[in-house]
Amino acid sequence: MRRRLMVAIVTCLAAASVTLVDTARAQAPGVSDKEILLCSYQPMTGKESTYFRMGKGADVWYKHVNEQGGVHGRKINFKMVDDQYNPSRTTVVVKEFVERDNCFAIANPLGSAPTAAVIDYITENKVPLIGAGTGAAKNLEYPSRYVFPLYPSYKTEGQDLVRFAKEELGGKTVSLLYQNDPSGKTHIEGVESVLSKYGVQLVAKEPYEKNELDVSAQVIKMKALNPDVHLCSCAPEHAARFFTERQKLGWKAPVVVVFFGQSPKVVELAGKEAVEGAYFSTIFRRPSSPDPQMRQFVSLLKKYYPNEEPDAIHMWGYAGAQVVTEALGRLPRETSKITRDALVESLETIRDWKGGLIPSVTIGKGNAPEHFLIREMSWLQVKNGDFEVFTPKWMK
Amino acid sequence: MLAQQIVSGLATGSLYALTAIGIVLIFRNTRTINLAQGDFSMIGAFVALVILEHSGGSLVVATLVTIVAVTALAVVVERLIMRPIEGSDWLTLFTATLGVFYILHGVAGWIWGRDTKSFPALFSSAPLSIGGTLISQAHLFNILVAAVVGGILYLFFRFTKPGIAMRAITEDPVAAQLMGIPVRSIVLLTWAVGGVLAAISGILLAPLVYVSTQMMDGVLVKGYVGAVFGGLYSLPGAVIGSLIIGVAENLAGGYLGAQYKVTIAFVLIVLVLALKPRGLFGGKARREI
Amino acid sequence: MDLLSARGVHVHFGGLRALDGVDLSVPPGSIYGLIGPNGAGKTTLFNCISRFQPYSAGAIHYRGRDLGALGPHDAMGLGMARTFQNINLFRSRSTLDNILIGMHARLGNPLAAMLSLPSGRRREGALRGRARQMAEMFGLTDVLDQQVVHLPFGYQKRVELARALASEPTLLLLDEPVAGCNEEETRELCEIVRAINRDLNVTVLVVEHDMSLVRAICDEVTVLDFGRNIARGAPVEILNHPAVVEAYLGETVAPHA
Amino acid sequence: MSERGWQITLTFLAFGALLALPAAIPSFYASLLAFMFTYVIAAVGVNLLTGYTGLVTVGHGGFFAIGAYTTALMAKHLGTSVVPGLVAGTVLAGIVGFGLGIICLRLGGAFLAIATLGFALAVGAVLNNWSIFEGREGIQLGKNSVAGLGIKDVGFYYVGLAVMAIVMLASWSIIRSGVGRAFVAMRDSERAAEAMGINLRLYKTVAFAISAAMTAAGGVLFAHHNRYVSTETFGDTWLSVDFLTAVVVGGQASLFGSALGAAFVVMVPYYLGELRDFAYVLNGVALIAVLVFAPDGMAGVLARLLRRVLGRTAREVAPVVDPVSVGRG
Amino acid sequence: MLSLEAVEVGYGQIKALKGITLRVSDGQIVALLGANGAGKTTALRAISGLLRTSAGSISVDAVRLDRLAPEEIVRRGVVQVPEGRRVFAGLSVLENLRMGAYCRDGSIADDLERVYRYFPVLGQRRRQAGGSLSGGEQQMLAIGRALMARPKVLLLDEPSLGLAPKLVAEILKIIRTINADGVTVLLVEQNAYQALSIAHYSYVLRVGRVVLEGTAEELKDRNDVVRSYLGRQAAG
Repeated sequence: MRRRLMVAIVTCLAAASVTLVDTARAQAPGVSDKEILLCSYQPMTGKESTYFRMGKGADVWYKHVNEQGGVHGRKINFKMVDDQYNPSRTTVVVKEFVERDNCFAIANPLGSAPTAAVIDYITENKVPLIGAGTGAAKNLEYPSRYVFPLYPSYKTEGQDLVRFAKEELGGKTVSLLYQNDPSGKTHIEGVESVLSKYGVQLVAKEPYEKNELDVSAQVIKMKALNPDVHLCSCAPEHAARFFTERQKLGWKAPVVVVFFGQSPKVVELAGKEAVEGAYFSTIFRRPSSPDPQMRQFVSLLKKYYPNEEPDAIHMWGYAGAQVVTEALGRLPRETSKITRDALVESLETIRDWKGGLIPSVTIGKGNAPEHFLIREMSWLQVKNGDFEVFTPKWMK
Repeated sequence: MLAQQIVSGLATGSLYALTAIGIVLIFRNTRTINLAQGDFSMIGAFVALVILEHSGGSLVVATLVTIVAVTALAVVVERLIMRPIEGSDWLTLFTATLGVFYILHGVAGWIWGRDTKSFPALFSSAPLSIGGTLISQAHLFNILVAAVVGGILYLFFRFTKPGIAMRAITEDPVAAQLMGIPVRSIVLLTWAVGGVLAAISGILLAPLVYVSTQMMDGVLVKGYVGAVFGGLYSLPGAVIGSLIIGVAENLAGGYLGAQYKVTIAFVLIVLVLALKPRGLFGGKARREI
Repeated sequence: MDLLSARGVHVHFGGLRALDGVDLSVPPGSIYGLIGPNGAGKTTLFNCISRFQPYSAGAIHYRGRDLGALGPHDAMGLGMARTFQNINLFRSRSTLDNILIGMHARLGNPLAAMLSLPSGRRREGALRGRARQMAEMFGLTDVLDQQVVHLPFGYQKRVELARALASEPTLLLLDEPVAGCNEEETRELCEIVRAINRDLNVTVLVVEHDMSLVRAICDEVTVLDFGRNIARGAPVEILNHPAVVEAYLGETVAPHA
Repeated sequence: MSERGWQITLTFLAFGALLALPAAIPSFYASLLAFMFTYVIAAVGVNLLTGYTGLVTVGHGGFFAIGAYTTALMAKHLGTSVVPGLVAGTVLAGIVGFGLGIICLRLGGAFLAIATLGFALAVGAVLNNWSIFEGREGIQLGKNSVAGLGIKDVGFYYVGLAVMAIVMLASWSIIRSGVGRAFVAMRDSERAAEAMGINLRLYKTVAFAISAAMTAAGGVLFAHHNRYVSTETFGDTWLSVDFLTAVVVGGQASLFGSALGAAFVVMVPYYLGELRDFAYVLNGVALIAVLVFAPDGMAGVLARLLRRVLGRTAREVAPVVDPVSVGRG
Repeated sequence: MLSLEAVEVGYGQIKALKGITLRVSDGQIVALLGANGAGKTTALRAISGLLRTSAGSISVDAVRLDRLAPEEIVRRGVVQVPEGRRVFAGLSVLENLRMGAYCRDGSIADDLERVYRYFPVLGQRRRQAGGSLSGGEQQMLAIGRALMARPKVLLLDEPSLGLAPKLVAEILKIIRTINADGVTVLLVEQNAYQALSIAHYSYVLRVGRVVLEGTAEELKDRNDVVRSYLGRQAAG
């Protein structure tokens, strides 16, 4: 009796393990006639959960595509899993994506450290990693053809910030408040690389931690050094704290904020007056732009996530997703011909594509540095609490 | 700059103080390190925000409703979760409040989402100048409230019957029971007072640190360090400890470098405890906890 | 020479003089009593001897060795063992473990013990054998594996004594051993202490309030009051000593004393 | 068979099952289990200090980090892999643990908890700000190998299993020796322990050092499992809190409990993960439920079950507070 | 009158009281004697409501006390002075006394006067912290604190524990005075002879049962019996 039971149990286990392991099919993982599985790790909970907006933005576009009938009749199954912005969770989540769920590609995930944690593994397994929300140099300069970075390196942006401070605002001395993480450190790298080129002096660089309650100590110190221009490599909440403190101390130097701090949240949290006149770099148009792509984004977001206020971070996901579906549309229709490498090649065929939120997408051949989805940056200025387009002299 | 750094540090420290008081209060009478104290404030901030949005902006109404709601929450936590395990070792009690922490975090994220929300400022953003140093009105008000609450609690513990009873329970709960002090009711009252403090703290902090599920994460840890600085049993100690941390942070941030700012509190607490194992105001050894 | 001697020991707690130049000399082989009113400094002196309390002036010598610089954990290695006023056992452990912990000073190389090296295991076996003997001597064999916290009071007292004697001390320090005991329990304990003194050749220093015990077993007694010596002598003399009666016993000595 | 005999038999059975398991499950799950082993190892270390010696630590994430970064730096600069990392990481953490033990000598209860918390956060701050540790940007580790042979998920599973077995065996050996008795004696009564000749300074610092070294072994494996270390993981208190939770939920002063508790803190969030915020609620409810219904931890419940199955009366009851003797204390 | 009828109390599976019946008549001092582990302290804890009874009833003047919360029992005039004094060390003497009167409303000035009359030393030290008093003074404070509740029945758990003989005599004398002023006393004592010297009636417990009772005279006459019951270890 007992033996029979044991046999039964062992058989069940074996059967279960076979079904679990052996889901290999004829075609590429994650692709069937009906569906394509794309996976994404997102900080849905935890300390960085406001960045989950990126996942929501991507989700909006895929939902819209599915409603229109999908890509070649295949619905996009966009699977988002919470990694809490904790790299050790990301490793588990991504392993699951690749080995258990057989995801076709990792699309529109978020986070510098989470991506750094899994980028080796993803590329070793030859899985495309498309449009990750990270500006850390390690990820953007990754020597693999499977990596498609979303937006320009923070290093490039850092260089642009200095140029803007010098050529637009005539600053000779600048101060920098930065987030003590890869984003901030990459910005510093960029800023410092061009100081001599533009003849600008960096008089103070002060870090802040993400869980820091206020930045008064840093602001007091920087104000005392009286720089001509202040640069802020800050996330929206911390940018808002900076503006509040700056207003309190009556510090008048012009401020330039990086694009990941560009959000209506800054104005909402710090108040109109505090932010008035500040410059922000951006990789998209402002949400209130009359551009039809932007209007479509705003209305789709309202449709699928009615509680969300449109924001640049939504656009990271949304715009990246648009590029992904464009590349999927360029793949052969036969399921048997769809492979991960084919997707890479398909992405590399995109030239001067204007069908999405990004004004123009051109993806080169080669490794990550050739693969940026977004290359251009533009500028905004806050006027009456709203973001207005600002065109620097050198762009005119 | 020195004076400004100190004043700003005091302002930040005062944000920690109410949380530190709440922690000390509950710890003294129940041996519970309440990890959920910050989340009580967080829930309070959200409740206040909801009321403000629906009641046409009356701050007084919002404050009162929030105090009632958070106090009720604290009472529910005591009755449903802490009372069944009363008398357990402090580590078990501590872990239970961790469970409360998870639950409240989850519930808040579930109901209100994970976005940071703004909270209407109670005061104009124009700062006050005191002898050349600037302090925002909101911070000044926060310091005043912390001082008033501290004063009220001091009088409460010194002169009222329930207040002295709370101290008696801190000393010896069994003897207190034998004297006819309704220990359970007083413990419940302690949690309720903790809830009131958390609600006030939540409303005061909301315009400054904005409203989100993790708004109190930074405050909470510093609140503990402040409480332990002061010896974990002493209310004035908790306030002074919190202020010391605020100032030390700003001085470290201003003179050593901002990367030392968040660290200094932890280095200080390790050093202080190594030299004074019961904190700065801990006095003589008490019953082992 | 005295086994234990204290000369001019001072201890101050803030402004309070707990010990104000106390002398004590315990001859080897004796059962020595230390009595006095509450707050006279008996327990403080006791703690100075067992090294739980530092002293500011004076000297305490044990077998001619100055104890001043030693810590409480050194006492047992020198051959002093103590019990506590309110039973202080390792409550979550068994009787056997309590006695084994009492033999800690004989553990040998801790590394060998931790890693279960052969030498460590041999020694552990020997200790366990010895602990069982100790338990048998105190009638604890039946409760060897029971958690001590569940044992009745009388058993707990005996476990504490067995634990103290497990290290084979030459001096046993007893802090109010019969507090909370009734007549019969007191008498039983007197028997045990006498047997320990006689059969195991252990010198005993006992702090006690119960005059029946003091009279029954002590060879000699020192009386303290306000941190000073006020009398010394055989129990019978002491119990009639006017200063002692005045300071400590009062007119109405308990009927059986 | 005696109760102890049963325990030993069951332990062997459990390890036997773990040895055979990778043959029956996809390598992904082997990897997940190996991840869990790193937590088990850390929890065993924490339990030695908190469960047995009674010194509550909310700072062992710091030692975990020391292990992880030691091996990560060695891997990056010297090209080493798991085994040299284990040796160096445990030794270094042991030394730091000894030092922390000295600083924390006079502390107990909540004060010790906060001091150790401060230690963990200070370690996190150093990792975040000292450039060789590369802060939140993190350090990537190469493919894992043992004795020059590359190992993948299943291979790493066995490495984790072996280290876990060694750490548990070492812990078991310490606990049942005179040294382990001294640890427990300090927990039950410091004064009486001192009177028994136990050198509190020495034994507390040694307990800290051993416990730190064990936890660091978990950290070394953790780094190699993730093949990545970053302050994003090690910079805050959650690792420390997870380890402590594992010990409380699993059962203080129980090796088996450490394993169960670590499984709880790894697997519950893992399986609830897709519920997002609701996962937090359920996790909290589960945690409280264990504390309310199993005051002596999951291991205590299982031990009672085992006894019931064996039909024996409770011989070693959990340390219940006996009101009468409390009155005397 | 305080009475216990067939009261049983258990810790887990162990029964500490196996059905004890005893009566304390108004105005009397009743002693509860027995070896360690006989159940004396358990009985007091049950009366004060710290422990739940599993069978039997406890009542004072025909009002049931079992199932009442400890504070309700104090309110009904049954107050305990716990073993080991347990004064609130960090509270002043006056605050300690105020806590004794916690259950009562109204002025406590008269009661303070009364306590200071019994124990003048407490009056002198009313501002001092309870923990700074000597052992004997703490025992006085513990008794004084209980008196603040205006007890009808005072339960005393080993008031002589750890006190010098002179102080023991003094405390016993005060207990007798308090009793003479109209407070009924239930006294638990290790030291049978001292207890018998002031008690009107006594009960002897052994392993959770009443094995002997009688007036002090009756018990003293049966000295040998008492001794055998009080003496034998209650081995479990």
